[in-house]
Amino acid sequence: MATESTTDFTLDTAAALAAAEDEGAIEGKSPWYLAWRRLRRNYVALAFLFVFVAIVVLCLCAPLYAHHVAHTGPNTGHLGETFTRDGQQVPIVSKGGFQNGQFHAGGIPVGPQLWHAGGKYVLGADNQGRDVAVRLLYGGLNSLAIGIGSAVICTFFAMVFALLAGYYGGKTDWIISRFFDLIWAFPVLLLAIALGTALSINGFHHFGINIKSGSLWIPTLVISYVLIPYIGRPLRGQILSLREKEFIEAANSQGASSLRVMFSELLPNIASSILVFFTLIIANNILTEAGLSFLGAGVQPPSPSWGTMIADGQDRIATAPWLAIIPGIMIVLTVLSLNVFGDGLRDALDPRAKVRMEH
Amino acid sequence: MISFVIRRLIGALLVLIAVSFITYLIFVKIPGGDPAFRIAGRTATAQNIEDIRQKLKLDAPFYEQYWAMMKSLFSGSLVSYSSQLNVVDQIKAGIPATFSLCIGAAIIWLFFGILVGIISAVTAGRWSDRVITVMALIGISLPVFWLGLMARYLFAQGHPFAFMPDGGYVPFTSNPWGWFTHLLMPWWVLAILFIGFYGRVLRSNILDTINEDYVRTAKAKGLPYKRVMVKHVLRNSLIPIVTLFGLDFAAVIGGSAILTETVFDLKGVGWYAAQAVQDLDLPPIMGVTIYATFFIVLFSVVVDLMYAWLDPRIRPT
Amino acid sequence: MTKRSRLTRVVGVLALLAALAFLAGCGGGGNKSSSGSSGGSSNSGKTYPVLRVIWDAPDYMDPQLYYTVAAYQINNYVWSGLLGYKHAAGPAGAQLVPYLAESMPKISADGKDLKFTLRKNLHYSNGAAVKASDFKYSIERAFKMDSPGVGFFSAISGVSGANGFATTKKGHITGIITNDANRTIELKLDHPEGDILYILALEFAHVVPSGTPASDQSTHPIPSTGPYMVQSYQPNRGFTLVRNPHYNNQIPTEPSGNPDKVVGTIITDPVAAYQRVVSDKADYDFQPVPNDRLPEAQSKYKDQLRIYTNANTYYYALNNAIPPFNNINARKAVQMAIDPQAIISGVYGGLGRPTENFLPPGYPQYKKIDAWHFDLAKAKQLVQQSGTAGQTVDVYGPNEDPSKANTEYLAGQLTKIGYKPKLHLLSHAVYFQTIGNQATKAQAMFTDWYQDYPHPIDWFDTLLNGNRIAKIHNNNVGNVNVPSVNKEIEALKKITTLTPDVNNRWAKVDSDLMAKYATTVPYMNRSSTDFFGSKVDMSCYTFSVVLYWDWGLSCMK
Amino acid sequence: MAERLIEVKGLKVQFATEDGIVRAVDGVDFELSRGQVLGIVGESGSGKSVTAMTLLGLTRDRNTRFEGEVLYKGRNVLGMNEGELQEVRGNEMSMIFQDPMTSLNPVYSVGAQICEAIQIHERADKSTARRRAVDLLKQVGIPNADSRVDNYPHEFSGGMRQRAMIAMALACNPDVLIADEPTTALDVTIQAQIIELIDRLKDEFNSAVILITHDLGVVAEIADEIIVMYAGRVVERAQTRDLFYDPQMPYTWGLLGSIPRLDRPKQERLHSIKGTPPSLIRSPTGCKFRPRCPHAFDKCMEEPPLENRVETPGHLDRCWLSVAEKRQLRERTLSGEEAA
Repeated sequence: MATESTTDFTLDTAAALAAAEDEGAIEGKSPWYLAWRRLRRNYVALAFLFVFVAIVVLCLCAPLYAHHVAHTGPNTGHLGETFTRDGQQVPIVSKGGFQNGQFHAGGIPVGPQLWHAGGKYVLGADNQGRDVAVRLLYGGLNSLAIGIGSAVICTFFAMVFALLAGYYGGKTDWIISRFFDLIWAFPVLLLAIALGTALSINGFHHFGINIKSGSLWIPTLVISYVLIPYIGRPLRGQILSLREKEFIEAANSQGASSLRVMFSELLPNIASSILVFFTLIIANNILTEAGLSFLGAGVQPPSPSWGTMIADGQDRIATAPWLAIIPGIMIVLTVLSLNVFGDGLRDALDPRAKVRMEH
Repeated sequence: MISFVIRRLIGALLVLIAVSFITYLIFVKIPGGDPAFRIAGRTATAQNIEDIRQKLKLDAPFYEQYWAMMKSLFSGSLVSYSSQLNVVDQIKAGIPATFSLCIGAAIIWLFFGILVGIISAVTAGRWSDRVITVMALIGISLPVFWLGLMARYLFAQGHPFAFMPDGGYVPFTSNPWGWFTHLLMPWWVLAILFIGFYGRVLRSNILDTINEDYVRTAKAKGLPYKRVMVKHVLRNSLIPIVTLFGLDFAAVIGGSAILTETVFDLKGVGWYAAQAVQDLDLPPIMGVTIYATFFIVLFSVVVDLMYAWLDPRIRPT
Repeated sequence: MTKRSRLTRVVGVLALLAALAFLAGCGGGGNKSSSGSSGGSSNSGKTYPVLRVIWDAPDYMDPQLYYTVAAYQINNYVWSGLLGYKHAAGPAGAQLVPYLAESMPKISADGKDLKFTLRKNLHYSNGAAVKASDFKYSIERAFKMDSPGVGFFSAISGVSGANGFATTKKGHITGIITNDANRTIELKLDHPEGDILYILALEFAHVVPSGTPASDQSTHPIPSTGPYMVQSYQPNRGFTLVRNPHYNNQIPTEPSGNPDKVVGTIITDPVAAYQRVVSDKADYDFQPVPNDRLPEAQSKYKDQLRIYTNANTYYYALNNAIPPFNNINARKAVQMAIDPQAIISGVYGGLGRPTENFLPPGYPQYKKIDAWHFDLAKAKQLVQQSGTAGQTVDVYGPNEDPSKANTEYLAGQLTKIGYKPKLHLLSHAVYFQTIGNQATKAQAMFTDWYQDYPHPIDWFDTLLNGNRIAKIHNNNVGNVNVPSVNKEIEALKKITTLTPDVNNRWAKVDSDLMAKYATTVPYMNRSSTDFFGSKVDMSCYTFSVVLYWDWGLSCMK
Repeated sequence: MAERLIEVKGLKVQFATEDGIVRAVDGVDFELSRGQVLGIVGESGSGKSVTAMTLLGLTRDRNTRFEGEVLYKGRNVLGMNEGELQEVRGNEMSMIFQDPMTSLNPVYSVGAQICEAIQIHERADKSTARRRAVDLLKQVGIPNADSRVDNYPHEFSGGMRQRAMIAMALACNPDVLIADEPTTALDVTIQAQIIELIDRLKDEFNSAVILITHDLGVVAEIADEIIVMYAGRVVERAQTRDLFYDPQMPYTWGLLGSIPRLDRPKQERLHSIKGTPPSLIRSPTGCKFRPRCPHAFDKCMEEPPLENRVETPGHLDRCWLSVAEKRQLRERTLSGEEAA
């Protein structure tokens, strides 16, 4: 009977190795390579990644489109003007008012012209005679900038807080956890709207930071601030469990500095989670931005964003439904593509993933 | 157990105080928003404004003002700056609409979320799963206010397909059928995101749980498939859903339904909050924030207790 | 979302203050009218069970506090003052008649003493008798509540000064002497106040029972004296008015009203409000028909739609005190850069009439100005000439549509003529405080003005008199300050009789300020809508300049 | 001859995965009679657990294909429908799993989980089932079984959990008890107790046992016959005595070499079998063990059949080396000369 010293069973090591991957062909390949291999086969995820990239590229082309195709800026109104369609002069926004004492309702902007007006008003005009296509692209630029920007900031701070809390534990962990709890306890949307509205009046001018009232930084920072615990909490949990693992102790016992342990030992191990969170939180933030802008607490006029465009369009939904429909479709498409891709990414990085967004 | 609850409740109280204080700080320095001037109106005399300033202790240090505001809030005498309506009364008046909306939507999203999650998990990989996955992903990608706008436009506003009443809230007590029909669209609009979300979470929970050793044990015991699925897989997969549900429900009750209420003109607490923020009206903002935070911390305690009840491993002894 | 401007009466009430001195002579026009004439017009007495209205949220349902149209229009049949307005269509509706008072007051020769006698057998809706001392109590209640209306009462003896009631709020106002037995009320003034009769018709002077708590009673309806009483009020939700059981036609000058009951549902979303009326769930839409639905309303429901233009002017204020708009060419350029027709069509769906006058049409002093026309090229050229091209301009406006879109239009046009506008859109809660503060240094502003009282002083003295520029709470937001015109306004203020010559001088003030000195950019008199359900008999439609749509005179098919 | 309970003939189990077909079990034959203990030994991935689970139909899936036969009392388990399988599972054949930590449902009490099988298979009412559960817990040596029956798995120690698992497995008096690595997760002293317990209960319940392990030491005491599996194949099969005293496969030597033994010189470090188990998708040609075998020669490019090569009948192996060569090389290997 084997009753002594069985800790060194070397077959176990072999078994562990075998259990890691059943496949001889991919022995020794890095997990990133494996993930990439899995992702490469997920055509749906790749297709949606392509959709997202296409949207980003399109929006980046906004200035080119505005200059060379539509010949108008995103905030340039054309009330009272006309344009040429098939040789005819068409008012951009229909005329209304009193003629000979008779009242005529007006103010209906022209609908999508596609290419009938030589690149003008491809997607129609809004109630101020602005080119919807141009605003859509610039609005997309703003929405994406806020979505991605706040995702970067949010993920970065969540990561730093999680690393500090998870690595140092004790008091540091306690303080950071209570900070997370506090933001968590706030009614998030209410907090975001309150902050967005308060800051949009005069901007933020404290602690040597100066942000002007119309700045995109306001919604970006507001969104990233309120969402920090949503990523920070799960990351902290992961780090806490990692800390118990031997290789961290090994690194510690070899006298590695805290920074080294954090960044070269802990960080790579949560990198895949961070990547997935990052993708999904962009989607989430684009939705949040749209909601804030819809309530007037996000992007400030005249700058467009998809949310403000929907808000502006809702007053014209019966006579000019495209004003609200088109930016909505853009949001859905963008968010959907990020969600599908993020999903695929998660499946690829960790087939039995525990990484999950708590929204 | 009791000490656990007491500890959590004390923690919750501290959080409430902190949240209210931070909210106060955010709004106390709003430029141009002198409440005395707003109450007095544009015809006010200097005397008038001075009286109001004293009544509201507007010249006192901000912590005293904060304390005065909290005192009047909890004694139920806090009034709004822009209308002098009692804040607590107004929140109370919004509760029927908000609760009707949130409870109805919660029932829908819980039922359909679980249904969708189960169907797609047990048919994982088949077409039904794929269709559900696609629908769920679209569901979580829809901006709720846009969905509401489209629903209203298509189904309620004199549009050819219109068959629903357009916005507004009808109290259950005055007309139960009207209450139901007016809420049907908002319920679904609010629920759709959650259905997609819960369906996906439950699906992956079930798929994770199906691979658990104890499910294999249950099968090896010779239990029928249904019993294995219900008693072992579903029972365990639903535990995280309960947590999620508690927190989400608290959030929507606590004002996350702002967008839905605004779009459908439901005058609930969320709508009141949105108005207050637009009016930069501090007392109702404070009131609603505390109301919302109360539900959030309350439900987080409830969720902890539920969790302990559902999962014996974390039951405090 | 469109809202009927809340400023409508708020600013108008302020204008009254300004008009005090002037109105000494002409305000008492009510004296001449027969006090016995019943408000009953032809459609009086066509009673019906219930009127269902969609309404905007009233600010208060307490007479000493409310001042928005939403509250005023519904409550003028509830509480009453000693005097009130005649219920008649058109300008005749501006005439004062005795309500709770038996007749118009006896005014002493020096104008400092007014004597009223209450009608006999007046009762509140709870059955209690109306006492003369209740009037005194009501005025004092306004002071105790810090009501926004107390400024109007400053001329009454014992109100002003260090020991005045406004400061101490103790004891009683010495200038109001009442005798319950004889039903007499005597009002003593520190100085003659030509406007005092109009002030006594204001809601702030409406009579409530003695002992009514000196705090907002909106949700605990105060017993009324008019034909109706508030049965219930749920803020932001709705209200119900029913007939006052103790009315007994006690105010013969006021119609007793046709509906037996008024059920008001408060819907702030104009689309939802419109939809309710379209689907016949309500009989009247207080909210303006949204631009989006106007074409439909006009084609499908033409008979149910009424469009009116009341006395208002929408104008852009340009800060005359600081660059670039201290330069007249720069201001002229803005005038030419604005296309009123474009704003009216695009922003207001056609609901408006272009103007270049500051005074709205219909005033005897109105003389149409035709000094400029929309010409961007010329405007641009003027900006170049003025040497202000390329300067930054801080543009201010409210953050809600349509004012928001309107302000965006202004900013857009400023860009087109060579400025660099920076847009500041603010919550209505802080908008006027902000632009009324010199420290803001707003350079171009959205603003509008609704008349509450038909006199040019209401317009030129309050809004454009350079002598009245203030550091904060400034109503002359454009800091318009033309010394010669200031002098003329001050002179005209003292003239009490409006002769054609005086009217011409006012018209010249208008054209000087608008055309010669181009101080301001008026562009529109805005129109609004009354929209009715299909069951409403439109032949009874009565629109008065003071009361707007007179719902008490409405009737059903 | 005792009653023949199980007969496995030419069993093959294949899983279709995204990377290709995994041949987890690739031709396995054995028999089991009442009262007998069969040991199946091999590294992880050798197919021993898949074989065991297939006996209970637990490997059934859309992506799984089976060949061969698994006869239980003459009935083919592979051909049974779900209902028939459920009758067999737990009732006639039951299984003890490797990790008692995760194999018990954390949200039900231990008693409830034991009762479940009894209630299903014997249609017993709740109180009867509970009494049985308490008795079973006593039989497997849980102290205070009366009160512990209501405890949750996390309130049990590792050894007690495994005892509870055993109680659960024995709840319906099964004919065959399959123990899949029942001791791996436990510490050494507990391991011995559990093995003894299984041995004792086998006699009490008059059943047969299949004991699956990667550790030859575990089966040495109680198994009657041992099958050594490698890459889904049986590579050696013998009576326990024969396997220990005359092992034929170099792979078996490796397994034996990793057991510390008192009758051999003490080594600094137990030696291991170099390399990793082969891919089950693209398995090596010829002898599957060839890439890791220190004694491989050119003939090994062809796979040897499972044959009786030694004097003892019924001792089968898959190795081309002659018996004499093997015995010589084996001595050197096990004495440590060729180690490392």
